[in-house]
Amino acid sequence: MSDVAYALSMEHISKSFGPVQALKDVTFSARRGTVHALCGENGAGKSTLMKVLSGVYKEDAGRILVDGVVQEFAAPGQAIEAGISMLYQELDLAEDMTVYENVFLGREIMSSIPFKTDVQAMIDRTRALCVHYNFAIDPEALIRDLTLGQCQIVELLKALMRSATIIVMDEPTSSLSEGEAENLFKVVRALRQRGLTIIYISHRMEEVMALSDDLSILRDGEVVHSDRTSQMSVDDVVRHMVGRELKDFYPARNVALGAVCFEADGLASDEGIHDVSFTVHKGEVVGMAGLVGAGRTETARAIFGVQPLTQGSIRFKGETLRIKRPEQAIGRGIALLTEDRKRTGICTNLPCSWNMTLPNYERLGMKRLLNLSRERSLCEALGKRVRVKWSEPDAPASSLSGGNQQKVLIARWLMADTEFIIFDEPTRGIDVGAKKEIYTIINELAAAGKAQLLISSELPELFGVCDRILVMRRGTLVGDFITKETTPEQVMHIAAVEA
Amino acid sequence: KKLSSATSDNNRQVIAVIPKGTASMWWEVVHKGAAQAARELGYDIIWTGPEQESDREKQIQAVEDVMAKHVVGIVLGPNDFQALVRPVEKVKEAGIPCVIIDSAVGGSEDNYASFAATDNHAGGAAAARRIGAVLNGRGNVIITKFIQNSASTDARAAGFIETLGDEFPNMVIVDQQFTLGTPEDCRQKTADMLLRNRDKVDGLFAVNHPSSVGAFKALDGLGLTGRVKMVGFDSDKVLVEGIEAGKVEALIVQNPFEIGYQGVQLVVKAINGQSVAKRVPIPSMIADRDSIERLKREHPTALGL
Amino acid sequence: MNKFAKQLLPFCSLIFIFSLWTFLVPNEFLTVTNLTNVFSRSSVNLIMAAGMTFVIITAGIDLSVGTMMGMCGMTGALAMLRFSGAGTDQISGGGSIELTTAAMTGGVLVSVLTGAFVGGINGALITRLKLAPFIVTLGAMSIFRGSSLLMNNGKPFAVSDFTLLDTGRVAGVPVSVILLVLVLAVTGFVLKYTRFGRYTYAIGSNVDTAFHAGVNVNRVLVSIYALTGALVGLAAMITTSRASSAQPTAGLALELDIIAAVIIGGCSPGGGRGSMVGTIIGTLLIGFLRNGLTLCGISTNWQLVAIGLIIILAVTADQIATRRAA
Amino acid sequence: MNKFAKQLLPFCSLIFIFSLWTFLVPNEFLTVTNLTNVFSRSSVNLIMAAGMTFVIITAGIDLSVGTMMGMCGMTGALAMLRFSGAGTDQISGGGSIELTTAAMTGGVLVSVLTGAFVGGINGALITRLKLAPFIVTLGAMSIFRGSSLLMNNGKPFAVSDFTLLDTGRVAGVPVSVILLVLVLAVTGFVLKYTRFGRYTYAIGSNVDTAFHAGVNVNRVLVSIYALTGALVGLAAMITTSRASSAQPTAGLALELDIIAAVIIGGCSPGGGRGSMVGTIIGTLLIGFLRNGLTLCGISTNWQLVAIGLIIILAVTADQIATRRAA
Ligand SMILES: Nc1ncnc2c1ncn2[C@@H]1O[C@H](COP(=O)(O)OP(=O)(O)OP(=O)(O)O)[C@@H](O)[C@H]1O
Ligand SMILES: Nc1ncnc2c1ncn2[C@@H]1O[C@H](COP(=O)(O)OP(=O)(O)OP(=O)(O)O)[C@@H](O)[C@H]1O
Ligand SMILES: [Mg+2]
Ligand SMILES: [Mg+2]
Repeated sequence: MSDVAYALSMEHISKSFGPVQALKDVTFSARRGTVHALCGENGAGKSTLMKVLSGVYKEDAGRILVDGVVQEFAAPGQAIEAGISMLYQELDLAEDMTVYENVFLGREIMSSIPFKTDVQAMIDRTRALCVHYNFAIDPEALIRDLTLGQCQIVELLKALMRSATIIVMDEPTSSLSEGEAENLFKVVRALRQRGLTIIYISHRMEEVMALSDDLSILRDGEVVHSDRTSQMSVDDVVRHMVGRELKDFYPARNVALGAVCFEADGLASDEGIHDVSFTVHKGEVVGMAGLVGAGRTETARAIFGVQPLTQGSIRFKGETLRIKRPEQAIGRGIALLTEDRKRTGICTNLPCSWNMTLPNYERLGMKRLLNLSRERSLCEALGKRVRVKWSEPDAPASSLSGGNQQKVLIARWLMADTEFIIFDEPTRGIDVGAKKEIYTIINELAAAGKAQLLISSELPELFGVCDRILVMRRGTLVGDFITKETTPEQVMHIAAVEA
Repeated sequence: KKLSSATSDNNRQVIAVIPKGTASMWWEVVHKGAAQAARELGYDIIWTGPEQESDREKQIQAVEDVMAKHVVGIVLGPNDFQALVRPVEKVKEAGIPCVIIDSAVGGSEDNYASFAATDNHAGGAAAARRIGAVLNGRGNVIITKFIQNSASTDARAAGFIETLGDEFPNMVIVDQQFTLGTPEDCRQKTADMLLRNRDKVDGLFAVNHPSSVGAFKALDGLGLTGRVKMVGFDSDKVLVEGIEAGKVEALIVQNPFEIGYQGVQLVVKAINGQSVAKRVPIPSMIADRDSIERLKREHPTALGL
Repeated sequence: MNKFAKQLLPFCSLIFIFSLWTFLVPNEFLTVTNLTNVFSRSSVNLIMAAGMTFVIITAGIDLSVGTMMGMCGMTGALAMLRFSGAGTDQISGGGSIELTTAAMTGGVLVSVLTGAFVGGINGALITRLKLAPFIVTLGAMSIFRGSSLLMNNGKPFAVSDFTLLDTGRVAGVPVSVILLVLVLAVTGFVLKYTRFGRYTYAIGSNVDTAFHAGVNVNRVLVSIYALTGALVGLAAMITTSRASSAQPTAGLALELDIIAAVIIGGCSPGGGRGSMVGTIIGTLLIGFLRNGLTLCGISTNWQLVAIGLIIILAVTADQIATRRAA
Repeated sequence: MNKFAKQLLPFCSLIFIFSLWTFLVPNEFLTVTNLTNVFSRSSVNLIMAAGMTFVIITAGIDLSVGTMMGMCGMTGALAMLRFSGAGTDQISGGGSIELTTAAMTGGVLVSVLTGAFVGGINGALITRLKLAPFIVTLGAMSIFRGSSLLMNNGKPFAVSDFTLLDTGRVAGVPVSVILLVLVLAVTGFVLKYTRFGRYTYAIGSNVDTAFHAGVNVNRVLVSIYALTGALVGLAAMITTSRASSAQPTAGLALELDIIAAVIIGGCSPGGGRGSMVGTIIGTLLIGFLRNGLTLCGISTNWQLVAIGLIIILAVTADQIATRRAA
């Protein structure tokens, strides 16, 4: 151990992408053996700063000191050598390979035979690590077959195996359920105990406050505040991030429920859900809670026609529907904001405006021919409503930060103006300011008489926004509560405990 | 030592005839001639080969494959002078009589019984004399050639060039291009040659069927028929109509039926141990305005009709 | 701005090639005959490239277009002969048969429909069985070549009366040019200004997203491969007319030329990018390049080298421009 | 289990084809001469397919291997002639020249190095300029074909003394077979058991992940294309020896055969999946299929159709098996 207090210092870092200056003279330092949180709105530059650190981007100006020593990272390999490991915001795994192959990629254990890797040793070490940290992951499973949450854990395994001294986590909990997240926090605390430095990026204020020792806040590519976490309140943080007060985080709603809009009766599919029955009224927001793998996403997929129903029926506005493809669902007035933005949400290299209008041509009266100027003005208006930070609606989606891409997708389904909307983790990766805007939008939709199903792994969000909360466990519905008549503890208990 | 000879259902012995390429009208007429001879002599034939005349490796494989089938004789139109040397040697080692038709093959002459082909060099020479005569011994000529390294068309071009040089000292070959072998490419290359030497070209020689068709179409498209005297090699309906309309000066036509017929005749003689001539030239004919009516009556297949 | 720059580049290359030849061989290059010639010989490639543009934007590929052209040509020519009342012997004998106008029109239709049909089968295999376009069309390539060779035992069909798409004119304009302009205008419009065009891009960019956004991916893809096939059928008839005969080996290796043209024009093999204007420029670039090289007296062999270099240079320049713009 | 099933399928197809021919044409098929023949003619394809396997696993493609083979053959043969002291006139005359053993060995080396060099350039263009492998190797294809035709004005080089890789034997085993076994063993080992192999899969599966994990992506890719080139150079020498001459147009359209074999063997064009055993089976499958069809007296034209169908069937079966297993 060197006697420099700071494990990491980034000094006067600047970075531009063409005309966009993502980082402006950013300086921040992380003390050894602490958890240092980075907060900021979507597009503030958090991921960019960390990619500079991990050698993915080359900074335009500034320098990086690790343990007080100036380092140059031309490629990620060098950063890894210097003990910096990164969990990227977007999944970063080789899907055709197994867990252990991913964990050891670039750091393979060699056997006594020249050039030959030692497969068994790698499997054993991976398994040992899983056992040690209490992860239920098969080292020989293919990444392709894992859920998003499990993938996130593999990312963590990768970092742990590299015996890093600094681990960067870019929104690690965004795809984990509460239980999984708790486990992660345990790991993070254990690592801090062992003297590692963790840089932790998250939009979930509660976990940031609970976990971090220090906190730095970025706004528009600049560090606007940096302090001990204990010296700050959530409101302080939010004020620095957004530049204003955020009152009434979960705005009140006063909407009288209308007629039954959507009815699921005994749904089952080959993805492991069975006996899922519930109703959603017009103007109602129904939440859905559950652990990873509980089958919430699968329920949404079955309703939306992605995975065919093997049993059960769907009634919508009094009519029994047979939906075989999303096309039909959308045509009937059902929308699904999917949980996996990168795989099923966005067309990365296409303009944001095209992404917004993609499912909506029919509704916009562009059944065959497009009206480009109308498209543009519509997109501009909606972009403003959800506060997307873009250079123009025709900018490719890839030039937006993760959270802003999510906003584009929300705008897409607002444009669709369907009677029933399923949001699967809509606030994943979204900053607090935007979250509040989304809750406001949900309220507006409810007031307009839309029925909504909100799948979320954040209990406070469910409790803040929903009229009713459904709980799923192992592919089936195990609870249906009026929000006011239940508690988070009760929901957690039902979601986790075996019947 | 052979295990058994390949026999067909009616117990007749089998001769393999391997064309340069199966995808051509010309070789199909060779096929007819070969079939006719086989019928007369009481043999069956296998007709197999690459579809592309440029596919040497497939033809080598075809030779190997028919050897595995224990044919009693092979008639081969080699599509490459060099590449087929070793296969022909292997045929010789296996004791199977072999007759080469249409194009020559390298290596020792002892490897095969006989070589029956159009005298391509003489055909090219005849074309040169025709163009020389009609242009009165002066003017510029272009040549639309076929793919590179094809022995028969190379020999025609060589015969043409040598004869023109020897007998018509005032004539110049201003351009000559190889092609990819399709009529379309021959057409494009010819058109480009004509455009490049604008108003300077007086004569055109095309070395085989695709190049003749392509060249004719190029002339026609640019409105140069009649002004540029064209002598082609091989024939079909379009070209025959061209002769009749005075747009094509002459065509040197081979006798593919005779080549196939002679090929099988010769290989049967060799199978029976009779002596055969090493070189059997098959004469070509000149089709022009004077001879076209007669040829249409007597040799419609040779005219591709 | 960005988009503009992207199309500017291939356009500049085209201008550059054009100026180069004008400078080097002005008397030969800048003549009406020569330019008409290049356009008319590029027409076949342009028509096929229009379809390939859609295919490549969906991140697909169609390796079968070359041999499909051979097969459509043979089918169309056979139909012409049959419709004109020719018997089997007459046809396989390769003898000359008088063709009626109705028979020729019918033949063109048959060729286009054949192309659309087999293209549709390609598309169906790709979508229903979830096979890679590369491998389906590689297999189809072989099947089409075999089929067209089988149709008349490897021999061509002679249709010397079918001059409509070679020398035929309407109001002084070659029929083939009219067809070409029509095809480019319609496909260009569809790609840019219709929902179908947007779906094409979305599928190429992220097929799962397109599916979840309600795009009937299978139907769009099958339509695209069928459209490409239909255009190949049309191109086949132009080639047949130009050669006075349908050649079973027509279109040999043509797929590579077409794909190269489309990619030079700015389509990315990864899908989601490209435009019809780019494709037109890319195709003409190759056409003018070949033409000028021949006019300069460069041999076929050097031409091969030059064209290979140009292909690589064009995409390199494009890549650098894109990176700079980003 | 899953993995095992995946390789079982092409293997079963191979067994099936083998049994079919044994049943249909036992006298012709099951002879030592015939089987040896199929193996030795497949050896060229196998060697090239070994390299292509790496390329396709990285989600790349190399369309230039066919014409590269022609060029390497010409270069190697030219080197043999030069090393044997032949003058320029003698060489271009095409006369037969006595070759020394040293000259022949040198020629083989030159061919392999030429392949490695130009393959490396392909790789460098793909990695440094971030160009699509499809387009780089398409351009290279044209350049190589032009270059080999230019080398002796379209004529072949005769090297009739160079029989080593055709009939040459060591301890009774053909030298070409020894080389083949060596190549397959080494490449198979590298792919399956070494770091380099792992990186190959990782790049094909997710190039960003590989990069983030510190894999020197560019170096691995350049090595893979160079390796493929070197193997093409070796294959070129076997072909040259078999034909007693180096043909400038050798390897025509061979790339498609090779790619088809590799994909039939279970490599996915999307990258990240495949194995050397699969490639061997895929290549032999095509080899035996062709051979048997010929022995059964099926015409070349029907063979084309059959092979196209088999390609599609093979991947369909593979796809269904994969889906069932998943
Ligand atoms: N590759 C890129 N090309 C162009 N602009 C980019 C690129 N990556 C990021 N940017 C821009 O840089 C800015 C910072 O993005 P960054 O991804 O660092 O934000 P972030 O703080 O991580 O946001 P989020 O919370 O949404 O993940 C944004 O304005 C974004 O649009
Ligand atoms: N630990 C595990 N081992 C094996 N399979 C699992 C595991 N966890 C989940 N699965 C499978 O993954 C599928 C569900 O994954 P997913 O995480 O998408 O569910 P979910 O209910 O949508 O949860 P969330 O929305 O919180 O991600 C289920 O079909 C389940 O069988
Ligand atoms: Mg981010
Ligand atoms: Mg989920």
